[in-house]
Amino acid sequence: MTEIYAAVCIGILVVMGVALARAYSAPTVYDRILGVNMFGTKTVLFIAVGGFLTGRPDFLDIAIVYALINFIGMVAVLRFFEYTAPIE
Amino acid sequence: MFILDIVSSVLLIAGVFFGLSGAIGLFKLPDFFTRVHAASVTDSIAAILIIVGLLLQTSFDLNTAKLLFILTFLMITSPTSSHALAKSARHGGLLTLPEEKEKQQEQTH
Amino acid sequence: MGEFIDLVLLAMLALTALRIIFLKDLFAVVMLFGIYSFLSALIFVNLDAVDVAFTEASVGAGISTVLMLGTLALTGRKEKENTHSSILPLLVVCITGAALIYGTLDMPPFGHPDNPVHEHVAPRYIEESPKEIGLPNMVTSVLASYRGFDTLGETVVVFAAAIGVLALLGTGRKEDDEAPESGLKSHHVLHVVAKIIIPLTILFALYVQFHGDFGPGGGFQAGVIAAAAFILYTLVFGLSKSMDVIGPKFLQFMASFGVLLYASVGLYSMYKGGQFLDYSKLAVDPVAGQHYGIIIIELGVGITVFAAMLSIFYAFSSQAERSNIQ
Amino acid sequence: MNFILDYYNYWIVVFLMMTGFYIVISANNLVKKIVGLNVFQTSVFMLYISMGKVSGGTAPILVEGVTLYSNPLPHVLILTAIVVGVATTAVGLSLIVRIKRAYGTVEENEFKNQDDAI
Repeated sequence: MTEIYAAVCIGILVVMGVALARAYSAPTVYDRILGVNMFGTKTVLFIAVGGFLTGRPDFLDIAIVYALINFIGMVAVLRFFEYTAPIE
Repeated sequence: MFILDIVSSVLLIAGVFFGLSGAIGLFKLPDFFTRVHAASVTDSIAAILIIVGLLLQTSFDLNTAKLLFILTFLMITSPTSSHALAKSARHGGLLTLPEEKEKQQEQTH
Repeated sequence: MGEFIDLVLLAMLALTALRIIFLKDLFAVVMLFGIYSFLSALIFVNLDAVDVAFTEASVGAGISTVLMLGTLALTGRKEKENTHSSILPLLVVCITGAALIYGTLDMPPFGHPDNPVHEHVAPRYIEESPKEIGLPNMVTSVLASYRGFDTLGETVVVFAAAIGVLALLGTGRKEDDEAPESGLKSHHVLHVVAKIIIPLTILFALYVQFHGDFGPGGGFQAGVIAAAAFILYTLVFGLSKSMDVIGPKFLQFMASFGVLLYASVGLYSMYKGGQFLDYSKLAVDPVAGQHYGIIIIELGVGITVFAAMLSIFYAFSSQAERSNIQ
Repeated sequence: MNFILDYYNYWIVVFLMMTGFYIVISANNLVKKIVGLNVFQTSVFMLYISMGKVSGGTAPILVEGVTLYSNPLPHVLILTAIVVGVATTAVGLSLIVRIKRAYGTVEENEFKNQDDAI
């Protein structure tokens, strides 16, 4: 099973890298938010699989915190985005 | 046990496959709203497959409960954030590709 | 495998930091800073520091990002073109960096079990603390018991920071005039989902608070997570509704109550004939005494951190709403 | 290869530290300066946690059958440092909000010019 976990970890790392690349250079600000959000949900999965890979899956609490903070960060971005004037 | 291992491996790898396809879509698709679709595919189906794959590996204990909690949480929040983002983008004046073409045609006429 | 993940994540972290330099849109800078915190928390997990990762994910990525976004709403999101030449700073940074890199060559190699850091007090904590304190989580034992005085100081610092912010920005007292309409008012899906998420979050905060002795977690993290639940409520339903639930006056009371609770445990153990914060004297059995002491002081920390973080957020949020009216 | 693995973490830490330092001294906008300070601060956390890691060890939460744990002491120091870090960030940000209200700008050279004009 360890090989499968390792392969899945690497796969998720690649997806995280792609999301990160989208967050670095995005055509619109919404694309950037999308990249950040996708990065957040992928890290949740990464921590879950990584816990099983290292044989101590009792650290899933951190994955829950990630999911929670990711959602709150997303709402905060959308909320404060409307206060700030758009960039020209 | 052996069958469980195979099933969960298949689920995990399928999850990674969907994640990768969504990642490609994030760059390849033409306008913002289709890209939201690509990203939300990875958020929903990939998360379900990977977490169910891990669930099969737990003995029935606290970790099972935590994984189920994560699954419910992601199932509720990630479609919501995709929806809220798309709605904000719409309010912010982003157009879909056909609409943009239409606008360009109107300008050229 | 662990080393490989470490390499990749650290490279991502370095790239993110580099990207932050060149971005002019401050909104994007703050979002990338959120990613930076998330990534560093992932690295902490990979380096076995689960408690630290927990804190960094909730405090660094959550509260810092939300506060920075709130500030941007007040100050504008465009960084003006820099008129200074950037050659002198670059030179300073390169020279300092080269000196530091030269210095790292004398550091003990990464991860070696015989490094000086692992020689002195750490083996004692690892071997004795499960017997002396009776808790599986050594970080909680060291944080709350061996270094309890230090943690009291940190709690006071958080309390003082909250006072500082309130002194600078005002207490965010509730105003009865028309609350400005939030754009999220029209997001009906968000309203329904927030109502489902908030109770789950508070439940999770309580779990983190009381399970911190056995797994990652504790008062600092639980306080922040509970504050995050109310921050979500404020963001979705508006500041005035949130202040109806927990008012700023009550928060100020809670913040000071938490610190007092912590300090009074110390005084009580002195009254029982021990040193300040010597929990062994709290019960007949020293290990049981340690348990009582740690649970109570973690509760004090949790209450103070919750109240301080939420009042800081209220202060920023009321500033943003006020400037939105004008 | 071993040489690189032994020092890679420290080099990245130095790189992050210098990135944060560069942002602090070269940025003109105060909010960006605060971000730079936070980048710097996180690099210090990374240094401490890297020093506490033991290869082959596991997180310092007792489980049966494991004898090699990473060092818990740096974790304790950094855990509290993170919370204090966000508290000081909050104070810094509220100072920025006050500066914006007093001067109408958060660009360093602009409010310096206003000070000089008086």
